[in-house]
Amino acid sequence: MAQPKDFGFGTEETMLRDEARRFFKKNCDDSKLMELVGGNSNPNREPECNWDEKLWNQIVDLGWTILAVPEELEGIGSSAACVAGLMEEAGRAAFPSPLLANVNATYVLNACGTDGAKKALGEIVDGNTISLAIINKVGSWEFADTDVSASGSDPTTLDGTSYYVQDAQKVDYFLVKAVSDAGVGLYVVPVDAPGVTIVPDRIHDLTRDQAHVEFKSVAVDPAFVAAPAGKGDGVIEAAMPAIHTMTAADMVGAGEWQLQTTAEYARTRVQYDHPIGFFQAVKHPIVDVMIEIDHARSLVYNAACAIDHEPDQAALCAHMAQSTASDMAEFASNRSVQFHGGIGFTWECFIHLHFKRQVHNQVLYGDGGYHRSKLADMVMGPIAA
Amino acid sequence: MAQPKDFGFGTEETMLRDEARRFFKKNCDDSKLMELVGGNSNPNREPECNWDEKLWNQIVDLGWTILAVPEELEGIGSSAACVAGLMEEAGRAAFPSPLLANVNATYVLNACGTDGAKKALGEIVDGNTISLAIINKVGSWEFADTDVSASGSDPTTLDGTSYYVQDAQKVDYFLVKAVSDAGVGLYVVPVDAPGVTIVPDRIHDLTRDQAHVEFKSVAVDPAFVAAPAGKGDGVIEAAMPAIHTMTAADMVGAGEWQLQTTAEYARTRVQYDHPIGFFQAVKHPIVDVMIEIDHARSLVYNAACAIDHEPDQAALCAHMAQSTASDMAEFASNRSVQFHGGIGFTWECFIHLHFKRQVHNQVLYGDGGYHRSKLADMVMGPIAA
Amino acid sequence: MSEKAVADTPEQAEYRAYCKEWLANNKPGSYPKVTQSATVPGQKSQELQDYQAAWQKKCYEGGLVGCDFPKEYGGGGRTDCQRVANQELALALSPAFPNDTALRMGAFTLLEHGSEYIKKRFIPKMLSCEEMWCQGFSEPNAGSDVANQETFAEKQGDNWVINGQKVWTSNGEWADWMILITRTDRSHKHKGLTYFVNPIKENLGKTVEVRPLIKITGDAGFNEVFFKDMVIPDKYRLDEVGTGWSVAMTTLKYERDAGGMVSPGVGGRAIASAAAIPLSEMLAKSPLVNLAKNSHRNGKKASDDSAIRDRIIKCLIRQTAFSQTLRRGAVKGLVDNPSRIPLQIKLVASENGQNTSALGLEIAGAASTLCTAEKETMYMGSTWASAYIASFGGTIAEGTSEIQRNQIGERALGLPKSK
Amino acid sequence: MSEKAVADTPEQAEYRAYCKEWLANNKPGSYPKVTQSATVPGQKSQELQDYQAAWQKKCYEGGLVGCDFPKEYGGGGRTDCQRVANQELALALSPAFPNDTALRMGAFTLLEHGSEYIKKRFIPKMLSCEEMWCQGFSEPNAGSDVANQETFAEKQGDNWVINGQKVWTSNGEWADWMILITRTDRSHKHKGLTYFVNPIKENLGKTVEVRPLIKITGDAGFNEVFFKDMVIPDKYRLDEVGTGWSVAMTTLKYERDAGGMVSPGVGGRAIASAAAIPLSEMLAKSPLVNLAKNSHRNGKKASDDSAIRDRIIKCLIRQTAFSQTLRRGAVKGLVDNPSRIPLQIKLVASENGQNTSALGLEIAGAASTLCTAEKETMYMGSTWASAYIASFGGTIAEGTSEIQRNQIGERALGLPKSK
Repeated sequence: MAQPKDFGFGTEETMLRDEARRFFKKNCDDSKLMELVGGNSNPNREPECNWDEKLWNQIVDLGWTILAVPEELEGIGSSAACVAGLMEEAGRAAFPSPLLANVNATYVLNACGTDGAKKALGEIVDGNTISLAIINKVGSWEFADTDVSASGSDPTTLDGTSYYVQDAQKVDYFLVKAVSDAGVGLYVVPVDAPGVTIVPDRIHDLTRDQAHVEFKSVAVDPAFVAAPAGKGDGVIEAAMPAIHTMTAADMVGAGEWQLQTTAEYARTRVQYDHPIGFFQAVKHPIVDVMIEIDHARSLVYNAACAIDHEPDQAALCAHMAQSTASDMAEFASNRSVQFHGGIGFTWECFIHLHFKRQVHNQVLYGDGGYHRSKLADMVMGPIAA
Repeated sequence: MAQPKDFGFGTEETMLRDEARRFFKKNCDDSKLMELVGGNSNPNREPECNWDEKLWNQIVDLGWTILAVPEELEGIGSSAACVAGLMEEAGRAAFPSPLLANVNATYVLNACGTDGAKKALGEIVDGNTISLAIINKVGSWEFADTDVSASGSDPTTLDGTSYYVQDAQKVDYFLVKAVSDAGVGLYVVPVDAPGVTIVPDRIHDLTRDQAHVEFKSVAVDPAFVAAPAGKGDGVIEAAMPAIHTMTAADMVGAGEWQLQTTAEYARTRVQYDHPIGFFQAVKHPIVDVMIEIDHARSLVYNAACAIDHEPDQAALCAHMAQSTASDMAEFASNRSVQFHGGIGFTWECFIHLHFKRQVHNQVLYGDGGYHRSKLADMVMGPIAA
Repeated sequence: MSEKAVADTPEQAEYRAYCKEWLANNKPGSYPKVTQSATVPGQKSQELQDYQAAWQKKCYEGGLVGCDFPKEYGGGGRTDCQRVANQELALALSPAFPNDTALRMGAFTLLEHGSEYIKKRFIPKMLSCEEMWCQGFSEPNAGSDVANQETFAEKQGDNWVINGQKVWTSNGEWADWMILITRTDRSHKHKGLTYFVNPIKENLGKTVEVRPLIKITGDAGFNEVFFKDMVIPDKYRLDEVGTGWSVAMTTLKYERDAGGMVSPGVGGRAIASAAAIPLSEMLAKSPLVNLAKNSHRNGKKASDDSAIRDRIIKCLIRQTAFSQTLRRGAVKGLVDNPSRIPLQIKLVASENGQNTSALGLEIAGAASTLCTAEKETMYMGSTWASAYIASFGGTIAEGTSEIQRNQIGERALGLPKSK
Repeated sequence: MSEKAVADTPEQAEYRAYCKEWLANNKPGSYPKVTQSATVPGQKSQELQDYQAAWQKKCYEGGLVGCDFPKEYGGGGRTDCQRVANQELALALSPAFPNDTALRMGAFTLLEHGSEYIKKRFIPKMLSCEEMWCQGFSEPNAGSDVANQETFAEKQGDNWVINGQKVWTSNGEWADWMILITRTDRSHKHKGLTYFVNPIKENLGKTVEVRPLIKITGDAGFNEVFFKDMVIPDKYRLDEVGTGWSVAMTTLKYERDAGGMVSPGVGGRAIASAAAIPLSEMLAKSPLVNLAKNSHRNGKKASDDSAIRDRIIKCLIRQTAFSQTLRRGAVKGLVDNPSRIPLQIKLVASENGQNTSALGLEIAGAASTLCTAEKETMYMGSTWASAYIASFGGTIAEGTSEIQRNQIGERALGLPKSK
């Protein structure tokens, strides 16, 4: 096997993951999280951006934002398996931060191999963060799909809108996908560059912020062209396995939190003179949730390991991971609310925070069925016309 | 509403259905059935044709084989709702007979409107039975699909093989789909006509027989052309709603038997000091089976009523009925075996008779997914190229 | 082979004609412009409440509400005519009646278990909507397990002193009265319960507090109700002390069976429109189909993806099957066990709703992260994700899906009790 | 970041080299031509049984079977080396060992609970396959509920007299001995059980009768075993009278955890082939994909129908997930709870098998009515429908899926017992 049996998840990966778990538990447990993001229940509230910037600075100091940056660029150069471990813990804590957004952008920049991309990675090493602005209005990041156009050169000018930009109000840069006659390019733009307007979205997930970002004659710093026109779509495709895998890791962590929280409730909530976990209508679906999480988790590490050691299998493995994680997220969320009963249907019961984060994750970068259709093309060949 | 609220299932339909239920219960209960068809468990046994011909003659005398034949041809001219009621009871009893095969052929003949078809319906009125020979080797009955070719005229000669012919060893005639340059025609052929060879299939279902039928230069009686070349495919299409509905009715009846038998076992089989129906892992899936049966049953009568009263909705309604019935059959069978445990996995426990009949029904004339893809075309339009 | 099986009795036929005429001559006023409370999200406005209450009163005075109740308790003294009125109200697209708790189960419970005083005093104003009602059954530790009541009523002379808390109380913010189950004896679970009618509004801010409870969606939709040394007279008791459980069973029976006086807002539109449109057209116009035609996935329209088509059709079949099962439930020859279909209505309807919105959420794709949507991709006025989040109200309230399956298994199939 | 987590100890490394060499130098003879009994369908032939038994004996003599057992009981006295032998046997595509009951749980049970006499007398011949074993646990009224034993053993002097019936006894037709649980006291369910080793072959036709039981597929695959006044000496007892339940728990633990000596026929091929072929190729060659490419539906190939593709991929993902979960189970840093993965193996494997064959049955379409199929559309040598029918063996035997879920919930998640 080209892959190490242990997914490359050895002692150091375990240590970092355990440290992250302790950190989130100590600094952002369930009640702290509720305090941080759950204050305003009004469904018509304006978009919010609730996070703990002090805590974030600690995370930056711990080096967790530069794990995926190569060593030669003064990053840590961790394996994808190691990064997945951290993302799992962030998902478990439903932690509000640009951690996932930034690591996804890092993988795209790593795939660029240009000086512009290296400069952007240098910004990450300096403690800044970047989020991808690569999705169009109908939700696609593939092919030449984008609603931002690029024109001219030195400087290239961007016009249009990027949608579904994650944690847009928390980051320092956007990595923008824009198309011109010469093809798709990727451009690094400071969030406060002239002509950039961040329009926050009203979203369900209370643990993130999302925006569409408008570009009006935004001049790109020539030193910040991460992928020249014609190269951008290939770069994104190359980085997608990592993006799918890390998004799936977030879901796996959140799913495990949902499982353990629901199991704890089932062990303690008494109805009909039994803890409700006595009843198989509760017990067995919880077991089924556990199995789905285990499936998804195994596939996440398999995909991470493929990224690290067997790159020609990485896309296949990553589609498997996110497909399973997305369906698992739906199932785990559904049962967590249902088994918390009337209490679970109230705002004050904190399970809706993970639930809504999972809904967000489920549909980002493709749901279960999307990934299965990609896999079908890979495994069975395209559909005959 | 074009349809009567009660599906046209009034007093007389109820009476016939109740009579059929009593008849099957009295004459072919579970142990009688096991005796009749379960004698040889050898999985390598030669194809068998086990049925009670004396009992069949009683059924012919009761007029149940001519329910769907129009009154003007000396049939009974019952509504499709009435016929569905009878098919449900035959399915409940898993009754070995050409009842379903013959009624399906009757609906095709009714749709022909030719003298040849009327002559064949006359044979049914005289106590004979007909089975459809319209399916090709890959399982299709649609369009011009058939592996039998027709040539010449007066007489037309048939060559080739028909597959998946139901109860071929029990009937007197085949209604054969054959194609020539002039298109698809339907021809009535006596089972013992020169050049006809019935090759019985080894099948799982112990309550039926099935064969592929070979035709070698079989000369068709010119008076027995049920649909001339060019008309046969349209006639089959017109009759398919009835065929789907009656096949679904058989599954609904068998499913209800599986439900009641499994519920009875769950009420009486004691493990861990409780009847196993106490445990929600058994109770709740049984409830889910019941709901699926109720769905399928309602859709069967809705389809039958559409055939009788709202023909432009009949195809839609029939696809819904068989799609639901087919999936229900899988589910009801699956749970019936599982909940009978080790006992249910033995040959001597008679639940496998209905189980295997359901497997047969599930894949005849389209499984759940097939019908849904037809429905999608109807409801959402064809897929854009 | 006709509609005989569901044909009207002469009384019903005459009454149906009367209802049709009355509804042709009497219309609700124009729908209020402000329907949402300005201060509590998700709570309806006073304007809408007043509008609905006025319409219920008018219909009551016209003889369309409570027509099967005895005349001495404010009813119309008819036999099996309420469903005729309900059908005609639905066909006329009547607005909803607000006094839901009273109409669905409260009035029936009082009729079966109330003293002469109670029946005369309360039923007429339930029907006319002069007094609004809510239900005080659920408690923090009595959700599925209704008998596990902790709210305590202590006898003091001719009065009862009530302490405790109710929760998930719909209409608590509007109610004058509450049907209330309390514990009066801690030594018997089921035999230690007693049932009252309880004047909550007149004691608000004194011995009763009603607090809106925020749902998972952020909307207010029900309440917590607290009693502190609340004193009510013994004449507000139903049946005997210690028989509260059997009274509660009556309430739950009517709640489950959707009683005899469903608010016309519920399901009415579906009945009315199903009559007019062929099934194929109705399905083609369904929100899921619409969504798929306006959503993209994997480089094409979602409606051109066979796997999505398969799942949409599965959903539409289930919805159709459900309505056909309701239709079959009224056909004697096609119902072996009379409780089998009524028992499954709530379970199937709520799970269909949840599965439908879960599918829509997935088809809508990245847009499901958003709280807002464009009109052509909406579902009943909100996003699919919002509908999905809200759908757990259906699978939890009034007996969770798990409890429903227990009851169906026990009552329709005779399986042993799981508790 | 390497294979460290699963690296061999020095002893294992040396032993692995030995196994490799031994297996290179020692081959089973040529596979018998006649593998099926001529008289009992589904039962293996004497030729195959002899072939397998000879191979197990050879491997035992070569030191590859029972290497972790103490030398005084016929073992090799090694530490944690059996899994090394198992891996190498699998990689060498070794034929199955026939003495499954003895290797998976019998020998371990005797080691933990047997007297010195029992351990010395029986374990060596278990390992060498000189004596075949079967398991006498299941009875008509003790399926899932193993403690509900009715077979009764009555003490008479130094002997026990046994009466009763066992059922679903695999290998009953080959076995010399049976591990047997009996009731010795009717007044205590769990404390009234006693455990024996039982010489069934020498008493066949006298006090013991073994009857083949026909499976739902028509194959014989297990047996009924009847005892009539069978007399066995007290020295065949394990542990004390009345402690049979705890002995049985040991047996069940090893049965569930697939023990230490899995027959190399089980799963071996999968391990061996997974090593050689990239995942994408392995999936592309899977039987479901093959079936779809050779099946027709609705005017096209099944493999060109997106809804079918979606379902096939779902199945293949689950199969991959399962094998990746087994892989993860050996990685310390990725396992929070050591029992969580082992407990789910049987459940997931058997349900995956069932769901896969159910899907294949549907894709095969009308051909699924048939007991025979052409080669390119077969599944593991039979039709998909046959595989589906047979799959219930997996979801029922050795603890139904329902029992598995109970145990997982209780042991991996600490949920309360359901019984």
